[in-house]
Amino acid sequence: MVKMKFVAIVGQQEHRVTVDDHDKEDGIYSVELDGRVYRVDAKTMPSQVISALIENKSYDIDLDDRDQSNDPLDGRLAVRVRGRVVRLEMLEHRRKKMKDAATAHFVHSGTVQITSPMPGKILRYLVKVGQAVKKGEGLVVVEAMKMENELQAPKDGVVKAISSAPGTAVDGGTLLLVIE
Amino acid sequence: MVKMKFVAIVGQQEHRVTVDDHDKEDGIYSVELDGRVYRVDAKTMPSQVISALIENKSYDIDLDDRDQSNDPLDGRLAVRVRGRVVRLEMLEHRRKKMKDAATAHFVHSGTVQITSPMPGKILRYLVKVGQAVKKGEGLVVVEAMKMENELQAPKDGVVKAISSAPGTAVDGGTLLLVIE
Amino acid sequence: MAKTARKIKKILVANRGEIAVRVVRTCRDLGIESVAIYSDPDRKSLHVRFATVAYHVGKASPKDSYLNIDKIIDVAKKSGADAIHPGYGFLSENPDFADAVEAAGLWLIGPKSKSMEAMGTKTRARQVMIKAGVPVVPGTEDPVTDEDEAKVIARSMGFPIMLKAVAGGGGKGMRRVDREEDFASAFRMAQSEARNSFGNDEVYIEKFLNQPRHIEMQVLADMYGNVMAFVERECSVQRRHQKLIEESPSPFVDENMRKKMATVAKLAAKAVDYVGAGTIECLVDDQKNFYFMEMNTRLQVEHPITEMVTGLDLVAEQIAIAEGKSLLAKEFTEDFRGWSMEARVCAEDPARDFVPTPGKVTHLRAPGGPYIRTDTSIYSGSEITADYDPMIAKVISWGNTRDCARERLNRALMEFTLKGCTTNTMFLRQILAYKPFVDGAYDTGLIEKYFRKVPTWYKEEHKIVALLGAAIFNFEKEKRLFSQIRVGAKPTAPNQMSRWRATKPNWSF
Amino acid sequence: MAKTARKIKKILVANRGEIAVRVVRTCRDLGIESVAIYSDPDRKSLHVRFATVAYHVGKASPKDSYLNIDKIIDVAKKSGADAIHPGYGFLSENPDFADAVEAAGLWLIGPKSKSMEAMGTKTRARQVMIKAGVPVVPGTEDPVTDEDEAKVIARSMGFPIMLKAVAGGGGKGMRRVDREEDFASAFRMAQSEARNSFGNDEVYIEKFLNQPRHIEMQVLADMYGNVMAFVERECSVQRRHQKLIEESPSPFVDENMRKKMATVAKLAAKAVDYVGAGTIECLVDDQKNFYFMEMNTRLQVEHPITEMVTGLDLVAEQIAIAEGKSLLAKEFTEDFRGWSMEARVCAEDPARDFVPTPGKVTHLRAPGGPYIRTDTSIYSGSEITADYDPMIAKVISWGNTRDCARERLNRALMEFTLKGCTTNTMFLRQILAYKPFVDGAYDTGLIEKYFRKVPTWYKEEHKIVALLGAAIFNFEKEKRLFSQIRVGAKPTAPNQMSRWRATKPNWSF
Repeated sequence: MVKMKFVAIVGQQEHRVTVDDHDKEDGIYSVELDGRVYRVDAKTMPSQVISALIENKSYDIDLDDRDQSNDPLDGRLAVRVRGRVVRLEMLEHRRKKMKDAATAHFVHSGTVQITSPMPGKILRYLVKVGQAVKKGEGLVVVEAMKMENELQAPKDGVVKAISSAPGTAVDGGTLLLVIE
Repeated sequence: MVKMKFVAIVGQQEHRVTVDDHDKEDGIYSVELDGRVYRVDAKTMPSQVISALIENKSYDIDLDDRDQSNDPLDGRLAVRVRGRVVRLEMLEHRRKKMKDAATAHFVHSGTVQITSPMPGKILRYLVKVGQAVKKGEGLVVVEAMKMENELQAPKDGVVKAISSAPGTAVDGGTLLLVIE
Repeated sequence: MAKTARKIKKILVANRGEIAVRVVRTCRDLGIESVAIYSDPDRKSLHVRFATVAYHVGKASPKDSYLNIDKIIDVAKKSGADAIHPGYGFLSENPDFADAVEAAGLWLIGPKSKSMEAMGTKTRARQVMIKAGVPVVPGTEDPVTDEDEAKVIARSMGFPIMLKAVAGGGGKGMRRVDREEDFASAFRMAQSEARNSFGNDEVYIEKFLNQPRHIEMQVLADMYGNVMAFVERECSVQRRHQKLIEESPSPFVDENMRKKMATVAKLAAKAVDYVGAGTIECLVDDQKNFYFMEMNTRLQVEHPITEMVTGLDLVAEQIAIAEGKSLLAKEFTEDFRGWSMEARVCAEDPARDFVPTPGKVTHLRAPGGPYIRTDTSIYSGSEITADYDPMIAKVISWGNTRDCARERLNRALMEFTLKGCTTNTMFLRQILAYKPFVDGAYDTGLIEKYFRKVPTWYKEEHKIVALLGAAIFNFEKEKRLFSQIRVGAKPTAPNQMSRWRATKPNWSF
Repeated sequence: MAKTARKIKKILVANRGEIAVRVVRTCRDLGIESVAIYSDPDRKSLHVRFATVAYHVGKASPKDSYLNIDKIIDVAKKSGADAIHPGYGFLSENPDFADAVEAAGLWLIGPKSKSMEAMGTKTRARQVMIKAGVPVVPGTEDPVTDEDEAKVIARSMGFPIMLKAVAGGGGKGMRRVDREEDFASAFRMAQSEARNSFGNDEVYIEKFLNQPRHIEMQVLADMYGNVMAFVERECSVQRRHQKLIEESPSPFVDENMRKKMATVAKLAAKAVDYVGAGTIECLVDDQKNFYFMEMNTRLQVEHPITEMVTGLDLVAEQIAIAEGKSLLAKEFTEDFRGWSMEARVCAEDPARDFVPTPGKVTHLRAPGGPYIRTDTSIYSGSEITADYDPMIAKVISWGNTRDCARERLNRALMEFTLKGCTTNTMFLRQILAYKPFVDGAYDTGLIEKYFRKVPTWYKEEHKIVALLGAAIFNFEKEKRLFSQIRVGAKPTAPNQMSRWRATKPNWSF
């Protein structure tokens, strides 16, 4: 029998979770969440789906870790339950401590990186390097699936860099420009 | 560019096949079958399916090698094309030579092994060790998916061995008895 | 339907497979909660995943799980279900179960136990029907137990005859015997199958009709004695008494015959005070005479074709009847639209004498498009176990005309793609394209007739394409092996095209 | 339909995605051979795999492939096709293409180029309709090109107004402007989208009606001047002028209004000598006044809901008309049955401002059961590319009543399971359960109204279950990592639950 502690963050809230597996039966877990213990019968399905019976209630839990970087301290998951997507971070408690320690020394600069939210094509930039922009101002237009999507400035600032020429195909997450 | 020669057997017929892959385009092949050359655009799909365009005709070719043993000289394939299953053996020509050489020294004994054609349960044996049986005589009843299936003697002979007791669960291919 | 006081809020579905999924779907559509039960191998089944709650009831063997009355009643109470839907098979026609459900203060979505009893054994049902004036197939009124005595009766009746399990249903424990010399072994097999399937080895003998068709009438009956009959279903495409393809209406039945059959079907249902959905199965000879064969006191596998031509949801109708609603005075023997066909997709290999082919489904692509419906409980990644029936999916089509429904079904079966085990889809398509079927001029001997000349499983074109595909497949495999040897014999990665699998060592002695 | 001399034997489908699959299916049902065309990223698409033959036509960009008239005509000739079905979008409303098809001696399954031209630009169509006595939405008769001049017109008309691409269709190049200060940017965006989508940046201005509904009439017209109108489709559930959920009939239309709309629809079709399947889109105000908006001279995306309530196959009807058959004198404005709804499943994430989510489909389970139809071109293993429209599937339901169709669609969308990219299925279900929609009391402002209060994307129950699932998921991941460290840091096998993927290095500067 193995027992592990996790710290989870959903939105602003932190939750403590302890997982125990059953010593005899495969796929049976005892999970303590915020002080309450749940017996969970969880079976792995294809494509990172868990079929769970929680106090006999039947749920398909669909786990998506595509947003994770290859950093073991990145515990981001998008979890779909009955159609609803819950975005959360789930880390083993020692990893969480390591991460908190690392973050404490990191001073946020005023730099914001604008990345493409989806694969597509850069249609045109609406700003130039050195230009001052206001929050909400259009920065760049990315086309994906025949729709034009205008990305807007998340804050006031100055355009520090532009990454690529219009017409370039980009992946989701590709840096498009930097505002400081 | 790679070029390979194969020998194929379908039923009683032998066929010569030569495969060339295209040096520039992925998934484009030039296949010579019994003297005729076909240009085949073959793309791999999930679960061992090939989507092929042969002279622009569109086929899904579904390849099943489950019957193969782990012997590299076993080239048995069940190939499904537009719903039809063609059972064949396809071996690289040097492997085929090796196999033929090996088989030439092998003298067929009069022993026939009766194996279960599917996973199921042995319901009962209809014969005993030492008993003489006639071709077509019932030997053993295997139950699978609620149906009773009687396996019959493929030839006249004597029951040499019985593998297991009634009630035993068996896999497809499990030896049930031997007739000599 | 008229309003009623009682309302069902939570239904336990005492079944598995596609019919359990089917019932759960209607529960969802109606806003009713569903309770699934499952045996060991069924934990990952779709009915468990689709239901609101799910409870384990025992091992693979039905008597430990899906036939375990005490356990099921216990789960129903524990889960707070107020009604039980039995599906088909398992406990659906078991009067003891019906009594147990009632005794537990729950509602069974089905008829009363006394109706089940009256129809439960074939010999008893025949007696009741004869009394009610319903024509029955000539045969013994009572079970026959002694082999020699039975043979004498069969001889006097004249071969071919049918041996049928008294407690039978669904084609099990049923054997056709054409010649006296086959009688003894057939008698024993029928008894054995009957014992294994129903716990009762009694069989009786019926005359085998000439070119018989199997045509059946769906009925619905409410608690107030109203019975409604539907346009018939033709189920003559059978192999070993298992239905393979069904259609509604029948190409053989005219309006006059339909009216007569509906009258008799209602008579039969009323004779046993029937409540709920039931089916009167008839044998029909080439002169359009029909004979009562049996009444199935539950939903049929092939009920969707009746739904397709009437626009109803028969499970919803069953629930409404159980809630005490009264039937509309509508005649679905006239008010139906178009034509519907169903094909039963089974995990079996027609080219190898229909050997069952359980396995893991590695890929499934269900058919789609206009007027195609698929009812199944399998999915990519699910397991088809040897523990239960080989039927894994029903593909249903609808069309304005019979030809249209037939072509659509054929197309849908072509689209039906399953990897991991062989299915009978191509065989079903061959039957759909077989001339007697295309012409609608067939009887229960159709499959046998089809096999009288050995079917060609493939044509030259298929062989050439198979050879080209296999050559490319092995070409890529050899290329991979070659590159592995050069870099140091790394094992082939799983899930690539190549699968040099280690098989179990052969048993030796 | 009457017999005719010409018979189509082979159809080239000049399209991709679900509509290409849809057309190929009907070809199969009718025994007609099909020719697929494909661009680079579409080689593995289902329409290529389903068609009889398939030809490569160019790169991903539509102008190199699906809009490449010369290439497509060339393939049609080479393949021996005798007719071309254009689907919707791409070349389906391009009169040059219609002329090119005719010049090549082939038949286009669609109207003549002059009908397309008359309806092709919105301003021209409005002029033709006004002349024919069809009511149109108040607005400019001609395109407006100068931004300042346009603003003056808009101001005099009074905000809100609509900017529409003259060459537009399918909601592209269309912007609603509520306030004068938003006019300039909206005008430029509309022009830009119009230029990119249609190669023509002309826009015109229409008055925005109060609480408008989008209701449209399907028509079929044969070569002999017979026009048939169908029961209407309600398409008011739109986001950014893209339809999301459609239903037939409309909960807003009564028999009297339906009759009037049918009369006007036939008038409109006759005014342009229409042949084939077409749709007259109308805006309807809260007083049940309706105004012609545009005519789509091809099959609509939402045509299946009309099929479901009439039992027809509209693609088969299109082919029959192209073969020269004459229409039956039947009125499908009266002879329809039940209710049908369609939901458009898109690869986009509603919780992140509907950002497109292309990706590889690792698992697909299509919904099933009674009265559910799925039209899609994706499958487990297929690729959803960023090159084309985000609509990846249409889920269609039917029921005897509106509520029944709605509940079934809701259930089917719950069953629709796709892994590999986020879809909008939950959002569609929320709309289906949103009171104004449930009541049928909605207009094109429905989605906006829904978003006025920020939707709750999940409840406490979902959060708890997500936490439990995520904890177990990571628990197993940690166990695997731990055991790997102990046995010597073997890489995790692919296709297990864990996926520590190496991402691309970030771009730096």
